[in-house]
Amino acid sequence: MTTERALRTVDMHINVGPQHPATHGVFRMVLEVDGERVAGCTPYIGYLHRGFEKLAENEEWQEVIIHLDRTDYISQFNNELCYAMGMERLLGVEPPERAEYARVILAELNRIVSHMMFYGAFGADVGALTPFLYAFRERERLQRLFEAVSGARLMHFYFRAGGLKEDLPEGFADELRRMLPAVQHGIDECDRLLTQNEVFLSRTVGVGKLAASEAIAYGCSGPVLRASGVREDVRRSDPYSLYPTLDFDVPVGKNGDCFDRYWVRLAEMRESVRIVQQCLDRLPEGPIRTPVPRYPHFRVEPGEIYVHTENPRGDYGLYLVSKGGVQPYRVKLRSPCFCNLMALGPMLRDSYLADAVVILGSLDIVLGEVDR
Amino acid sequence: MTLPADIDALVRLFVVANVVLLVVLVLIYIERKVLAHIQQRLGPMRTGFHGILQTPADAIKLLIKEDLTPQSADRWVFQLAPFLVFVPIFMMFVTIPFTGELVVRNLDLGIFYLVAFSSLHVVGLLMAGWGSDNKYALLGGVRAAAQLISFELPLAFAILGVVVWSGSLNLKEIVELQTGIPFLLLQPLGVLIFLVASLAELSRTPFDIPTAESEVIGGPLVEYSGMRWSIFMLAEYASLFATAAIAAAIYLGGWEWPFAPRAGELDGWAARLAGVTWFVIKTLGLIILVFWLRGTLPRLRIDQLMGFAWKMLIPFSFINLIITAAAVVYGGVILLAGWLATGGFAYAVYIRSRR
Amino acid sequence: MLGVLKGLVTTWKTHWRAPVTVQYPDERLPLQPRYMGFPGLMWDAEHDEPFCTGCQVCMRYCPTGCMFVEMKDNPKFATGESKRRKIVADFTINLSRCISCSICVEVCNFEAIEMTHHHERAGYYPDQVAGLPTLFQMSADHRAGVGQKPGHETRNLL
Amino acid sequence: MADLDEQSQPTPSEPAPPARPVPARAPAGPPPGERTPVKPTAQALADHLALAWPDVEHHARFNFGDIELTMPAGQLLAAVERCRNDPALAFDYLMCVSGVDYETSIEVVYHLYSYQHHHHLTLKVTLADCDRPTLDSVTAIWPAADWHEREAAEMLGITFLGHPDPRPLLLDDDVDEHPLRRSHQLVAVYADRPGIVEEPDDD
Repeated sequence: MTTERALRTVDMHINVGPQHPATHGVFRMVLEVDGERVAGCTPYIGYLHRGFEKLAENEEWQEVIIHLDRTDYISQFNNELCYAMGMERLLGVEPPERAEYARVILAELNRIVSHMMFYGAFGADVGALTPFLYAFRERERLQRLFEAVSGARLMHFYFRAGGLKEDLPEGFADELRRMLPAVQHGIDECDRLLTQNEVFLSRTVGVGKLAASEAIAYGCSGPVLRASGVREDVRRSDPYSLYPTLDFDVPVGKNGDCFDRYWVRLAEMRESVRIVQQCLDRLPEGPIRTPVPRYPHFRVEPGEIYVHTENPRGDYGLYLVSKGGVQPYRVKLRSPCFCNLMALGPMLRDSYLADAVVILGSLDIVLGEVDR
Repeated sequence: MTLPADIDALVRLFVVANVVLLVVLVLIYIERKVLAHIQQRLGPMRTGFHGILQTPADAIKLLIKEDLTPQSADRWVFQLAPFLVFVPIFMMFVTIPFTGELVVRNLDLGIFYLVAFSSLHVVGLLMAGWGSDNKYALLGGVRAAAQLISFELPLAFAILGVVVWSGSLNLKEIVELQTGIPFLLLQPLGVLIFLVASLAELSRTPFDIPTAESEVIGGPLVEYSGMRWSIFMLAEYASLFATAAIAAAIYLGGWEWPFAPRAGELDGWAARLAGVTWFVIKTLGLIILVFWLRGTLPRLRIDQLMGFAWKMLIPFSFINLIITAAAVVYGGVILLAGWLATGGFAYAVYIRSRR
Repeated sequence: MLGVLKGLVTTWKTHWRAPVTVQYPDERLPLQPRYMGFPGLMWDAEHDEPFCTGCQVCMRYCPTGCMFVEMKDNPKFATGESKRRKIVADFTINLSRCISCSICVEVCNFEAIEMTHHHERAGYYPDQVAGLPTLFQMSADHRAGVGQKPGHETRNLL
Repeated sequence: MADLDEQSQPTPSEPAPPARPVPARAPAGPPPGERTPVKPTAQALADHLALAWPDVEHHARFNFGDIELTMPAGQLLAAVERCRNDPALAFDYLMCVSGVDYETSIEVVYHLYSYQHHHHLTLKVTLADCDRPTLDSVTAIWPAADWHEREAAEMLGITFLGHPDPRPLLLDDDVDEHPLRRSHQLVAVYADRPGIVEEPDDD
């Protein structure tokens, strides 16, 4: 009896974040650990809450785009595309063909940029220094292109209802055509550095398994869901923009572990390059904006719409309610990271402390979008 | 001119101590530059020519920084820990030979002495982890204890292979046996195990688990600042230098191989200079290999690391020892089996990672 | 071991490539022509007065509320030198708050404000406010450096 | 921003903005959502619902090609259970739970999707009591509703009955307002004008 009491152990609570190098921003979780083993996890979010939905109710329809840039601040073009599509459907206008192509090109390039960010951060999570720098080297190429297109490296404010802010810069297509092999090469190099590395494999294979049924139950989407073996992509299942006419595959994992989530994203980058290549070959000349009323007169008819796109992080949905004014009545963002993060608890079951970091990294959260 | 033995030892110790400090500064600079270039960066560029004064500047900054002790820390344990890490590592330099003559004391039990001292600094790390009164530090300290003690065994057994083959624990004699063929070629499995185990002993990537940045944010060092932190860093790089020097001596032929001065060809200072140059080149090559690995590899997990030590390295180091012992008895050809065993080791690593 | 070796070869190869980073304040990567830094006010050289009439539309649309604008009667209108009845009296932008979103440029009816290439305005004070002279100077610098025409096509597209 | 507009109306002497052609509005008629053709999957779903749901009180309409059901709060649990478990519906993916404050009532909107049948459904519940809106939690059916409901609870003040973990999610624990209510006013951001600090700089 006495020995039992003397040997009784108490689980230790570790506060990870919001200022922890591995929490990808200001996410905080309290881990209950028994030695190195994680017994429980309580996530806390909201450190980056800016009230985007309230701000959107107080701003004009088109102005809201700048706030959308700042939700998922790594895949801005995709966010803008989602909102612009929502406005267009409510307005009943179609963007011109050139604008559609430009949007798809930029959104797919943004997917590469975003997955590169994942690659780098994930490398840092498993303890490698170099992937981060390689990823940023590759990102930089595309960021400079984005700067040439929209004038900003991150907060683009480039897609509008009915088209684009302005035409693509001169020589954009040629520049991108020149750049694509380099991008492809960069992806291959990142692949070579990490994918077959035994240390990396032993850290990721079989870690943080998420069964398909669980992933669906928690509303996971994007690469997290696909890694669990569900072939589901909004670009295919609820097609929008040009995606029905484009030829691309949806990579799917088998085990739903961290390695599969990594591999799916790596494969998606290659698919994005393919999509961009196809769009570049078909990029037409022509107008880039369907005329819509200018700012004091920009009104959207009463109605409501749920519009969603396949963002790098998953199913990015916007529920827009219009009451016919110059401002949206309600904007609700269904943020993919927010939903993916709900699955963190079940994924952390029976993992190690070091795995907790890797699993969180494999979800690829952006706190700007989780907290909004 | 010969000094009295005691004075001579003190002078040599003084020289070695300063050389170690200088080498640590240089090593930090080299590490930053090597990592930077691996990552297509420039690294330190501003202080002096190509940032060459960056490390001295950092050292001065660390020295004049406030030395903080957390209020709830176990004061004595916390403040003593850095010295308990540094002193054993520094003691190793007593018997590390730079050439046959440039050594503080060439001990007959040199290797025994080195192995003994290289396992002592774990006490300091454990004290740092406990004394900081920080959960991350505690985890890091416990990780350090587990890791360092486990990897002592394969490290010692790998070195035993050399000892058995050469029949001596004296570093100078071991080096002099390598004028023809370095032990690198005779003990391939031993070299591999030694490298892996000493990476783990040094807590370098991929085994930097006790101080893992993304998990336990620096582990035992998390609460240290200023002077005490810099002593930890000093100890880390000094032990890196010591380990590389030992490896260069026992596996790469130290100052002898491949251009051992034939009798009468070189003598006096020229021979010493050539010897030191060879030694430094080999040591530096090994150190750069460590930096290169750091720039390439991710980090293992603690349970995988322990499994690796107990299930892979120790059995294979036994195999190495058995092969070497057999070679001593039945003839050197048997050493070729070491190469086969190395292949088997590589294959086992491959299989393990895919489980 | 093969994967580790593959990684080592990759890092070895990149080691010999030229670094991609630059020494920032000494060396800068070129900005793209469309780059949006902080907004500056343009100067109407023809009438020797600003284009801005102080109508406050940018101030109303600014999502961070970093602008403050005041309007006054234009003395040159009385003498017939200018057609602008009103002119800007005061214009301040809190650059610590500005998010370089270009909404002010797009809502301006007089094409009086533009996004300059100035972006290095980090300072020690939480309220780093630029007044009229600074804003004119920023625009003039930008124009001298890049030579964008006042009628750059990005305006008035919101 | 509407009220701010009135406060800072430009003075009448401001030159009128140059007239620009305003494109013709879309022709008047049904709301935009009903002009979009109905998706085939949605039509099939509507047929099934008309047959199989006579006991659930609901109002159905098509919005942007997808079917949308409005029902009173009491019907929700029965409806969602059927949505989840009816093999012809099999809505396994709860995409989004949104709360909308319409000032006279509060609406909670569920966007559903089925991975099996690839069809969408929008469920709407209207809560008439704006002071104490109360609704059953659907977390037992879709774990995905967990955080969505916590968010709606703190942002709009809706009480979700049976929610396993009703702590605030994004806001501080001591915030007692509900920011996404229409009655919650944003503070005008430029109410106080900062003093001018002209920095001594090189340009």
